[in-house]
Amino acid sequence: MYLFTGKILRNRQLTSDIRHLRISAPADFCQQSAPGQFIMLSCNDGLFDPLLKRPFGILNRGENWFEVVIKEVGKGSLQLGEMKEGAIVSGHGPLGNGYPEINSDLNKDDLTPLILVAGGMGIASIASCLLFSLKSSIKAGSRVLLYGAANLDELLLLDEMKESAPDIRIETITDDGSSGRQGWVTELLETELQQYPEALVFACGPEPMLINVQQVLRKVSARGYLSLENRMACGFGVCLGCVQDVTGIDDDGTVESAKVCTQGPVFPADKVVF
Amino acid sequence: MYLFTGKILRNRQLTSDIRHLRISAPADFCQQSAPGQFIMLSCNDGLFDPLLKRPFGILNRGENWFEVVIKEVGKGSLQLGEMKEGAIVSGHGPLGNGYPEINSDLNKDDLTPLILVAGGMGIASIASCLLFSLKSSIKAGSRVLLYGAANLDELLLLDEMKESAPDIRIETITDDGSSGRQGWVTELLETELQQYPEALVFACGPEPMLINVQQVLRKVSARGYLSLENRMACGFGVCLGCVQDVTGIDDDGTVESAKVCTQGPVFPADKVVF
Amino acid sequence: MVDLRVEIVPGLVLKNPVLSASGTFGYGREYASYFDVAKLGAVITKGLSLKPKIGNPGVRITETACGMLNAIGLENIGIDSFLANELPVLQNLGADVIVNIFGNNQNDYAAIAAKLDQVEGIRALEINISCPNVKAGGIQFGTDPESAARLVAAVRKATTLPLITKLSPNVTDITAVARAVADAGSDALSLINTLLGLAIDLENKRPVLGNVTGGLSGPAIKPVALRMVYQVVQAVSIPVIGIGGIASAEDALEFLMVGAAAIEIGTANFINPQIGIEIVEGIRDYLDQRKYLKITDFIGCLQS
Amino acid sequence: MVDLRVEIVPGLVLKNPVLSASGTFGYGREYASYFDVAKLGAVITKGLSLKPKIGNPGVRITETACGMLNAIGLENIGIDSFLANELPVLQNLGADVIVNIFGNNQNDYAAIAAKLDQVEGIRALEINISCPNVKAGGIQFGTDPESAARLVAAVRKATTLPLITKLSPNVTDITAVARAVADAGSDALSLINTLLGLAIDLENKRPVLGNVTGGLSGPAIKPVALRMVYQVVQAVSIPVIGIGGIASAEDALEFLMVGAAAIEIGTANFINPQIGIEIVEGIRDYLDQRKYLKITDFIGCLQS
Ligand SMILES: Cc1cc2nc3c(=O)[nH]c(=O)nc-3n(C[C@H](O)[C@H](O)[C@H](O)COP(=O)(O)OP(=O)(O)OC[C@H]3O[C@@H](n4cnc5c(N)ncnc54)[C@H](O)[C@@H]3O)c2cc1C
Ligand SMILES: Cc1cc2nc3c(=O)[nH]c(=O)nc-3n(C[C@H](O)[C@H](O)[C@H](O)COP(=O)(O)OP(=O)(O)OC[C@H]3O[C@@H](n4cnc5c(N)ncnc54)[C@H](O)[C@@H]3O)c2cc1C
Ligand SMILES: Cc1cc2nc3c(=O)[nH]c(=O)nc-3n(C[C@H](O)[C@H](O)[C@H](O)COP(=O)(O)O)c2cc1C
Ligand SMILES: Cc1cc2nc3c(=O)[nH]c(=O)nc-3n(C[C@H](O)[C@H](O)[C@H](O)COP(=O)(O)O)c2cc1C
Ligand code: FES
Ligand code: FES
Repeated sequence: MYLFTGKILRNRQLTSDIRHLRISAPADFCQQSAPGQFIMLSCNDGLFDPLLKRPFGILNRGENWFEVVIKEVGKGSLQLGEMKEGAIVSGHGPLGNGYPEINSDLNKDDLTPLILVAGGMGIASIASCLLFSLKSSIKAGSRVLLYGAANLDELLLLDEMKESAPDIRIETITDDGSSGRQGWVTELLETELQQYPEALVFACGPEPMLINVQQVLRKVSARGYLSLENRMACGFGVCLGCVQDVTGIDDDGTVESAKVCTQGPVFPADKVVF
Repeated sequence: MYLFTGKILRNRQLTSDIRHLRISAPADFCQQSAPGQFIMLSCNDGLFDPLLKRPFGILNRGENWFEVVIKEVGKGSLQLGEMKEGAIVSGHGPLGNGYPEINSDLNKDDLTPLILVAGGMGIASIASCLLFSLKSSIKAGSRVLLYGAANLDELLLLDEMKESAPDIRIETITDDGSSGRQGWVTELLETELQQYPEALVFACGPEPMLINVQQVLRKVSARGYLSLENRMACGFGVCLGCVQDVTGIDDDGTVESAKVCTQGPVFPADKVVF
Repeated sequence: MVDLRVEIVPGLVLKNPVLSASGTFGYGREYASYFDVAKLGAVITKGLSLKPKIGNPGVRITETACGMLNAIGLENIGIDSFLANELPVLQNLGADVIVNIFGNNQNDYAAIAAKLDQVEGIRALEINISCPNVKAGGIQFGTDPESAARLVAAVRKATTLPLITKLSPNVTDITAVARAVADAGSDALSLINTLLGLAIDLENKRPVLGNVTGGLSGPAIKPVALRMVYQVVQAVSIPVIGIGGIASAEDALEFLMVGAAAIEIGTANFINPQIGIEIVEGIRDYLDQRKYLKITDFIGCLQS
Repeated sequence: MVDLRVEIVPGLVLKNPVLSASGTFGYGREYASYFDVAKLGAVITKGLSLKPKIGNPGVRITETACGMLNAIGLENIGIDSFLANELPVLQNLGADVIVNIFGNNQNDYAAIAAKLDQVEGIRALEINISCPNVKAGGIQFGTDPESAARLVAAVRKATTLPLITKLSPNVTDITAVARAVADAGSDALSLINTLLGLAIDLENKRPVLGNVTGGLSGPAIKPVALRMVYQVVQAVSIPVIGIGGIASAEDALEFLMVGAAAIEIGTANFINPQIGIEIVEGIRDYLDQRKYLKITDFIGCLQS
């Protein structure tokens, strides 16, 4: 974990309220960041409104920079999203446990099929798998991104993901039918799991979607991981603000509470008790 | 009085902690601003730290802009001083009563000699007389600026003032002797008043200096005005936070409290009770 | 368009629930350059006493994190000057006027209430029993249910005007004081006044404020204010007016949702002199968009 | 270089006056990745109870203006697990450990105090009689001087460890509680715990927090905390530890100037995990620059 200040290197507007930022960072931080991990960010050093840092998924990283996508929903994300190039941010990360590492050796035949499921801003977490780990390990057909959003405009980062992982199959679905079918992304998941029942599923999105994903996985006894976004004060396990009921972390099946920030944000799908 | 948002048109660094800002403003605001008046400024709309607007003297104004000099002493002035071109500020003004209008008809022979006295950041208020009202009404000799500061570097806006009022005589004095004599600006005032006992004096600077100016004026029974800088919450007369003891506002000589924001910041020197 | 009228006391119907908090709105006239103050539910005056009061010496205000401390010390022009010079101005402006009063002792309170009893153009009295900045002026009444009740009963006898008692947050159990003054005949309650606080001037090794301590107001105190309004609304059956850190229509709506019959805007007036009217309009827009016909359908709509 | 040592209780000398506030420092180990926690005056643990406690359901934290509300509900691993799994880690790290305790009733408090009495490596107990988020856990003790005194007397009997009693700010007169627990045998006091507050989720028409109300902490409460420390320092002769909104060395110095013997850092730890050590160093630099030889010469140096 690193505490550092970085500079805004790029601030690209994706939609009216979504920004794609590239921020400078120490090489060690970049190296250690893994898909599904997150960073706590603030940009008002010395002032107390907003007070707490805000958690954002680490979307991508290079040698001396990382990227985030920020949807402006309140004062913290607004302030971060409106930063100009050259502005300074404080960062704390990489935090949490990301997605499990998967077999990415293309030469092996038993490459597990992988289904990535993103709903809305959940893409920030899911895209990290494509942008900085699976890059070259996609086998046509066996790996797919199912991506649901409100409408065509809200489907983010499609070009970046295709460029980074050209062989990924992407299926979109929207609330209003403006891209792909009209419907929920979990409908796509059901179809996909019929074809690849042995697939591993990574999902991130709003809680109702995750609940749905969990049900779909249970129905067909598929394996998967959910990335949660509980409210966080600290992000590193000391405030107990972000806890989520889970079963059997100690493998005895009883319900206990886990810290999403340090034991998650990615949890085995069957352990999360919504 | 206007409530408006303006854009930073220019931000020039005068010293390590003093900035000279030009900010866009409605024409009416600019027209109505007079030397010695002030404006309340903030630049963090929607956030509450800093909470209150901060008062700054209106240094200069054009058709659609005004200028301030800001010394960065705390979080509010720091935030304002660090604003980049294009950033947005909220303004409220012009507020208060500036310096009295003086005879500026050069053709008249009885032009009252005027002595301007500035200590430190008091120049922000005093310079406004030279930058936007006396411009062309300086008769050589009869009008002088006495300007004291910590050192040479802290003597601000000299070029601007000379350009705007070429005939003004400027005498400087510094704490360390790096420009002009070493000493207090009130020493210069005493000398000057010996020569022009009938002069009118405008003074702005830290309270100890103003107390001194008041004493000097009393000693020779000279007329003058002091511009005060009490802490302000509202700036327009509703919080009673900025009051100053004064005598005889109602001309009966009893001590009462005046609101510096609306009854000042410029007061007849003999009325202020320190 | 949604009907914003609220009835604070039988007979005291305000055109909307947005009032100015005492001590943050002068005597009203300063705001007339910024908006039509007649459009507020009511203007509540700076706290007034029988005689003029000069307030505290030294530094009176200082900013804190998302708040400010004040120790004005209830400086005011006195009730006579108010009636002669300020009330007519407010009436000319068309404002609905509520007069905030305080005294050194029970008799003072009763005397000023009696004096205002038959005055044309005063809609109600707000009794300040909670100013933390002066020994007189309330705090000693405001923190003890029995003294508070005695005071309110005395004022009650002295006037037929609707009485709003303004409560102090510096207490263990605000519902106890609330119940006591309700029982003593207060028609409504307003809360909270400021929290007692201190700021230190590190370099000069002394308190920033001339009065040492001061009253904390502004957004910083909103969570405490909301909690107390929530508690008091459940504890009494008279209307409660919410105060504390309100700086937007959303803030105001939160207090109304919790059950406040109206709200007062304090510190936010200093930052934006037009905030009063902006909040009236913001509330209207919010409720219109959600198809409310009357604001009273919204008040108290918190689910639990 | 200035001597930063402070004696909290005869025999309890801390290397400096900067402590971590309970509930904001976990059990200490998480911070070891950020700085050497042995460099703090002491690490105060999350509040511990006899049995593990699962805390409150639903949303537990929410940000407010310059502050935050929490309703964690005293979730903790229980004293046995602490002694078995956490205390050894803290000791390995070289930290001076103060254990914060609470119970459902007086017997619980006494039992946990007795249990810790002879444990190696515990420097003192901090008794939480002021958590606003659970019925048990103190608030009912913390707001009434007599119950508070009875509780402290019971704990006093159960242990020979130095006792620090942590006071609630949600009271009319904090000096009354302070005096009562001092008389009952508390060796020192710490204050303030959180102010009780409420946040509303406007769109969903319900309180944000699962527990409805929560405890307000952070810079927003600093003025209230400073005021209470100022009052209590004058009211009792035992040492007072200042807590509330401390986020910089200057903040810490203000509390020390007012007379606090030490300070605790809470919410600020969340924003900057290294703030503890930065404040230790900031205090040292400040006092060195001003040529203080010992910090005890600075403590209480406020002029009035
Ligand atoms: C592990 C994790 C990863 C995330 N990744 C991203 C991302 O890549 N891109 C992105 O746009 N958003 C992401 N979010 C959500 C993002 O943190 C919130 O949108 C943001 O904190 C809102 O802050 P605000 O000040 O704008 O809103 P406010 O409503 O003003 O925030 C108030 C408080 O609530 C918290 N909060 C509010 N909404 C959320 C939320 N949906 N989730 C968690 N906390 C919330 C804030 O952190 C803050 O403490 C992530 C959240 C988590 C927990
Ligand atoms: C009428 C008037 C005109 C002024 N003109 C200028 C100017 O042209 N240029 C300039 O640099 N400064 C000027 N000042 C001083 C300027 O307002 C303060 O330096 C500034 O408010 C400090 O704010 P801060 O947030 O940086 O400091 P902080 O110390 O964080 O401020 C905390 C609070 O104290 C008040 N405060 C702090 N220092 C002062 C001070 N010296 N005077 C008044 N209030 C203070 C702030 O306004 C704020 O409310 C003027 C003050 C007044 C009253
Ligand atoms: C500068 C100032 C002066 C005040 N004067 C009075 C007063 O005279 N009488 C009174 O009842 N309350 C007074 N108050 C308290 C406010 O009316 C209000 O209760 C308090 O500020 C909390 O609201 P806010 O957070 O919106 O400011 C004053 C507050 C401030 C900031
Ligand atoms: C998330 C959180 C959890 C807390 N848990 C405890 C606790 O278990 N025991 C306790 O005595 N105080 C607890 N507190 C109170 C703090 O120790 C401290 O008194 C309070 O937060 C004020 O200090 P601050 O403003 O620096 O945060 C907690 C505070 C927070 C924010
Ligand atoms: S966010 Fe603090 S413990 Fe997870
Ligand atoms: S600053 Fe408010 S009355 Fe002058």
